[in-house]
Amino acid sequence: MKSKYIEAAVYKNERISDCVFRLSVKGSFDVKPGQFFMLRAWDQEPLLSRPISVHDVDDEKITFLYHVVGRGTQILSKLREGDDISLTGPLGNGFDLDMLKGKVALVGGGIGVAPLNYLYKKLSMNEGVQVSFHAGYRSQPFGLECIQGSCSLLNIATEDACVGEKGYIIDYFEPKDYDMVVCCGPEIMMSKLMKKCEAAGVPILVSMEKKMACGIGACLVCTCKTKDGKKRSCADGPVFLGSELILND
Amino acid sequence: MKSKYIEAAVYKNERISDCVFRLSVKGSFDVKPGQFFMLRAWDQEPLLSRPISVHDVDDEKITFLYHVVGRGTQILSKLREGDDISLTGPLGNGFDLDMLKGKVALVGGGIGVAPLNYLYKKLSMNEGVQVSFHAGYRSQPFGLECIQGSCSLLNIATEDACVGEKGYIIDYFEPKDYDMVVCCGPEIMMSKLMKKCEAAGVPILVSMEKKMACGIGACLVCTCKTKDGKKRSCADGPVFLGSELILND
Amino acid sequence: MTSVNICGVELKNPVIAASGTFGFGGEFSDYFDVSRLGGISSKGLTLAPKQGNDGVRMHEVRSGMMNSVGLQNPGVEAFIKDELPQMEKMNTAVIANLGGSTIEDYVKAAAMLDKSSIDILELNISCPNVKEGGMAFGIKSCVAYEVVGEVRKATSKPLMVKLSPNAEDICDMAINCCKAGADAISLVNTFKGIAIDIKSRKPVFENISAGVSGPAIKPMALRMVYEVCGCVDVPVVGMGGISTYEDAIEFIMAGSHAIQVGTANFIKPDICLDIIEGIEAFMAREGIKSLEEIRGIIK
Amino acid sequence: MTSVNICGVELKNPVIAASGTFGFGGEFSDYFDVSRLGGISSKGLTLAPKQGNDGVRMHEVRSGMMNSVGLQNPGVEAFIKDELPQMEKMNTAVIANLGGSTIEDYVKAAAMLDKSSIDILELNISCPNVKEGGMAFGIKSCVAYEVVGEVRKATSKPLMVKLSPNAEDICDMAINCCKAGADAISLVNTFKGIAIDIKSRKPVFENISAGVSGPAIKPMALRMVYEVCGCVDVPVVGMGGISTYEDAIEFIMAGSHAIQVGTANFIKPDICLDIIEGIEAFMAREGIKSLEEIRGIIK
Ligand SMILES: Cc1cc2nc3c(=O)[nH]c(=O)nc-3n(C[C@H](O)[C@H](O)[C@H](O)COP(=O)(O)OP(=O)(O)OC[C@H]3O[C@@H](n4cnc5c(N)ncnc54)[C@H](O)[C@@H]3O)c2cc1C
Ligand SMILES: Cc1cc2nc3c(=O)[nH]c(=O)nc-3n(C[C@H](O)[C@H](O)[C@H](O)COP(=O)(O)OP(=O)(O)OC[C@H]3O[C@@H](n4cnc5c(N)ncnc54)[C@H](O)[C@@H]3O)c2cc1C
Ligand SMILES: Cc1cc2nc3c(=O)[nH]c(=O)nc-3n(C[C@H](O)[C@H](O)[C@H](O)COP(=O)(O)O)c2cc1C
Ligand SMILES: Cc1cc2nc3c(=O)[nH]c(=O)nc-3n(C[C@H](O)[C@H](O)[C@H](O)COP(=O)(O)O)c2cc1C
Ligand code: FES
Ligand code: FES
Repeated sequence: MKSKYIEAAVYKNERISDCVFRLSVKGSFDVKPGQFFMLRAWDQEPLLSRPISVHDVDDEKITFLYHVVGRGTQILSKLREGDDISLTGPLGNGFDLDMLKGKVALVGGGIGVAPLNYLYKKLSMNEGVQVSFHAGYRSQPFGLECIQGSCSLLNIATEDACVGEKGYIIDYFEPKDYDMVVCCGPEIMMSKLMKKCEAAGVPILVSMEKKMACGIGACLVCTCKTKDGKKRSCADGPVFLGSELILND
Repeated sequence: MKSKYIEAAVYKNERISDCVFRLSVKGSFDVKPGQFFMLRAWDQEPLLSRPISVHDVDDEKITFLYHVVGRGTQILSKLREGDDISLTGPLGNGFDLDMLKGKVALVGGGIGVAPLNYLYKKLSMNEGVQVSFHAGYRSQPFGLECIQGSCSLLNIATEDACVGEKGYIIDYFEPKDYDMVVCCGPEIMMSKLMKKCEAAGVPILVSMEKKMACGIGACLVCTCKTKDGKKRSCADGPVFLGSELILND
Repeated sequence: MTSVNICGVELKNPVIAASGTFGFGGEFSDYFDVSRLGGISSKGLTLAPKQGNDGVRMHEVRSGMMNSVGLQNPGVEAFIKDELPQMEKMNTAVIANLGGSTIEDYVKAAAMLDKSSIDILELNISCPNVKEGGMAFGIKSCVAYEVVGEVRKATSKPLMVKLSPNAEDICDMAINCCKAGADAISLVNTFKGIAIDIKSRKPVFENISAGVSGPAIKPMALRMVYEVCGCVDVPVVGMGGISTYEDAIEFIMAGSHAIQVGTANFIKPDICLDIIEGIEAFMAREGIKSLEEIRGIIK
Repeated sequence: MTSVNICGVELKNPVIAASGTFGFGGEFSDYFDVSRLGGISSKGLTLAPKQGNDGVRMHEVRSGMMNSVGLQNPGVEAFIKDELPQMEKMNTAVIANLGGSTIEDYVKAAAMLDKSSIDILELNISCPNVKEGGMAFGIKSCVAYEVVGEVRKATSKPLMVKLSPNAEDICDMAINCCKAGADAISLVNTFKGIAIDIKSRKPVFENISAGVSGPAIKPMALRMVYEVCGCVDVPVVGMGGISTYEDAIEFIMAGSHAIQVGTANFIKPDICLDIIEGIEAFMAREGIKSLEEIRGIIK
């Protein structure tokens, strides 16, 4: 789908846990899992739009899952049905579904499950793919709409042990059983998992979150270091092969 | 009443004509007619709060009447019941009721009727005062809640002749019949009426609208020229005797 | 412990209300206990009373405002007689902000203030709104050197020189002011800007340019404060767009001993109190005992 | 008639996409017909390819942003080979923005571009993000004079020199660039600012300072453009915080022949089109036949 700038109306915006909201916008969207939109529901301030991944898409709407962390997401959280919102997208490369064959593990940390939900939905339609889902949270889980009740293997860990194992999900996750790992979460989590996968010789795809200005590949503020030089996480990513990336940590 | 900074909740906000809204805020306020509040219903942008006159006060709420002209008033116009709003005030000198004795004419132009409504209400409680009301509008009249049905003499002029006389209200107004004239409206209207009053030897009070930053007398950006030097329209005004003022043109 | 010492004057805390935005303090006492402030810098004074500029004096811009007040003030004599007694009672450091358009006027006014009870003399060499002189003192450091040196001779009060961000070279300017005898440096004053009314096809302000202040200028102001802190040894009082305690901490981490809050006073009349309490809470949270621990820490 | 002529090059309209904010144009063709633009200024080029700065490259501030990209670009050779052919097809004026850290590099790169099909060479003497050299060229006018003079010798393309707002004296700078052979002046580049992460107690950017752009800088940028228009005879291309057609008209009324739109492209990808259409509508409403009628009208 060609990326567009769209002015639309909020379909629904609901709090689903302490600081996490789910926002839907009416319309028909053709999007790859792992792609994102630049959202804007304000006029002047903050200056920039906010990159948010696609959490789900159906025939009549697109859904985002977001964590309220600052001014932009705070404004999003106050949206009510019918309010104006603008979207630029879909943006980014998204996950390459052709790479995801055999036994695939999706590993999400916190709000990182947002894009994995839609990836799961797409993958589970493909034959020859067995998907398992591994999600870590600080406390109460969220964002598993497409997964819960459908996924044959769902592991959850929470730091406060309120659901599932106690602690970090990657401590309960063993890459070697899989053909491919996909991870989206805090950079420190992705970096640790990349090492684990490297050691196990299992390829991993990660979705990078860098601060963005344009979101469309023009300004070069969102680059990450790869073995092939600096790449734009908005246009060349956000999905990168772990083996390409050079993370600081 | 000592001026305060108050965080309050919107009681009601309704459109009453094309670009004119009426906003009420719950609370108990002790305010003189002609005083104003600095209103703010946004966080960062625009930077400054907006000065709005008191349109009405009753036991449980304060009411403002405002014209949507730019970004600040636009944000005000979107407020819904229960939304946050902050008010600093009451500010300014207000009308000196003791000066308003005998036959008093209140002359308002457009949104300039806003403070006169409350002035009328207060004056009409005083004995020995006969108040007449003269209001000019571009088109449909508004803001006459306390006046209509109560005021023995109400003259209206509209530029499109939709109600009352056609044209400008001051062209239908003759100061010489009155002991005192009070005017609030565009500067050009006040300036013309001041000249008319001067010629007729009738004293006039006008309410000045200058751009304000602090609203409380500290920054000196809102001064107007008087025979006694520059005075702050927020703290020394907004109400001035016409004979004090030196208007341009 | 939020207290700080600026050229021998002990401030309760580093938050000073900036000149021209806080009148002589009285206007704000309805809204909060102004004795909570570290200090108040008076409306800019001049030797003779001034009526200030004609025409539009204020224009709002994105995250900021422009002003062209032009140093309207009652003059130093009336200040000492009518305003200072009240300011003294406010139980906070009293800073007299002094502007001028000739060296003679500066010196005469400084000599008068020297005999008054003010705590600090803040020499404004930067007001861009007075046509003659006002601007020039703050642009070229050799000119600043001269006026600061003369004022230095006229007063034994702690002398804080307030720099303009429009200076050609802010570090050179600060160094020269110190050489000429400044006990402290404050910066920044407003940035020179213009605005045009496209309907009338005329500049908004009669003087064409006016001074830009508010959050919009913060990144530039902070940079200048950081640079000046790196090149002088006297205490630096930073300002420019501070509207939250986080902003204040940034200026302190850049090296400021104290900070001033200007335009933000117009956002919420008791914002200085929010900033003071925010700094206190931040220090408690981060286990900071004295602001010295974080002052200039980014260096 | 929105068309304007900048040093012999006819632009359809005065709206140019600013360097570093519009890539090489291709990224925006999904969102609007980029041939509607007056011109596109390329991402800043250098002789050799550059990977740009490490660490955080962007930080949002009130009504603006700070960037520290550090001239990441494929180098002039790759630009000519891989990017220019596409840019040519965009049917708008192609401006090559050239940065550098030594005079030799500038001259070599200019000579290569001289043989290419670009319409205008925009010499960026102002990028504050490259540690060595980049800053200095844009601060002192004598240094600028030298580099502009050398580049002038290396090219017969129309030469537009882009000034930094951090210059000591913006008029003196513009005058010197013209003396050295500039056919046009563009300004402003980003303002030098800093930001501090108070949690980590470190500067946000590895280079400590970074460039501030966006609506926050508009009043200062407009002032500088106005001043430069008053002291040089060549066409001036103004920019700095333009995000609406009203902003663009202000810059034109201050004397700009054309304007550039930078950071605002990130607010809405087709904002340049809004600005172009806004200018057209304004001209129609006000009965303005040619922008010449209002250019510099406030003087
Ligand atoms: C490709 C991509 C996809 C994302 N998908 C999601 C998602 O589905 N759900 C979700 O909750 N969040 C997502 N994020 C993170 C989200 O963009 C930030 O949380 C959001 O921008 C914060 O804005 P704010 O104004 O609330 O916070 P502030 O902290 O006030 O923002 C300040 C600045 O930092 C940037 N910023 C802050 N946090 C981040 C971050 N984690 N990543 C990138 N930039 C950041 C903002 O965009 C802004 O420019 C994604 C980020 C990227 C890059
Ligand atoms: C003492 C006083 C009482 C007022 N009472 C009322 C009232 O009861 N109802 C009402 O509708 N309006 C009233 N006004 C005018 C009102 O303040 C402005 O219409 C409002 O500030 C416009 O803000 P904006 O953001 O919508 O417009 P913008 O044009 O975007 O505002 C830009 C700037 O100009 C200032 N400004 C714009 N118009 C005026 C104006 N007419 N007077 C003063 N400043 C202005 C704004 O405060 C702001 O700083 C009053 C003004 C003053 C000074
Ligand atoms: C309305 C107004 C009046 C000012 N008057 C003075 C003054 O008289 N003397 C002075 O030194 N600075 C004056 N300033 C500058 C402020 O003290 C301060 O240096 C500047 O506004 C930057 O800080 P801010 O962004 O916090 O406002 C004035 C600023 C404003 C907004
Ligand atoms: C991300 C970014 C990258 C930039 N890169 C360049 C560059 O390579 N060369 C240049 O001359 N200017 C560069 N600039 C400066 C802009 O072209 C422009 O001069 C400046 O941002 C001010 O305009 P604005 O406020 O409209 O953005 C860059 C600006 C931004 C925001
Ligand atoms: S955000 Fe502009 S290139 Fe990625
Ligand atoms: S608005 Fe500040 S003195 Fe009147």
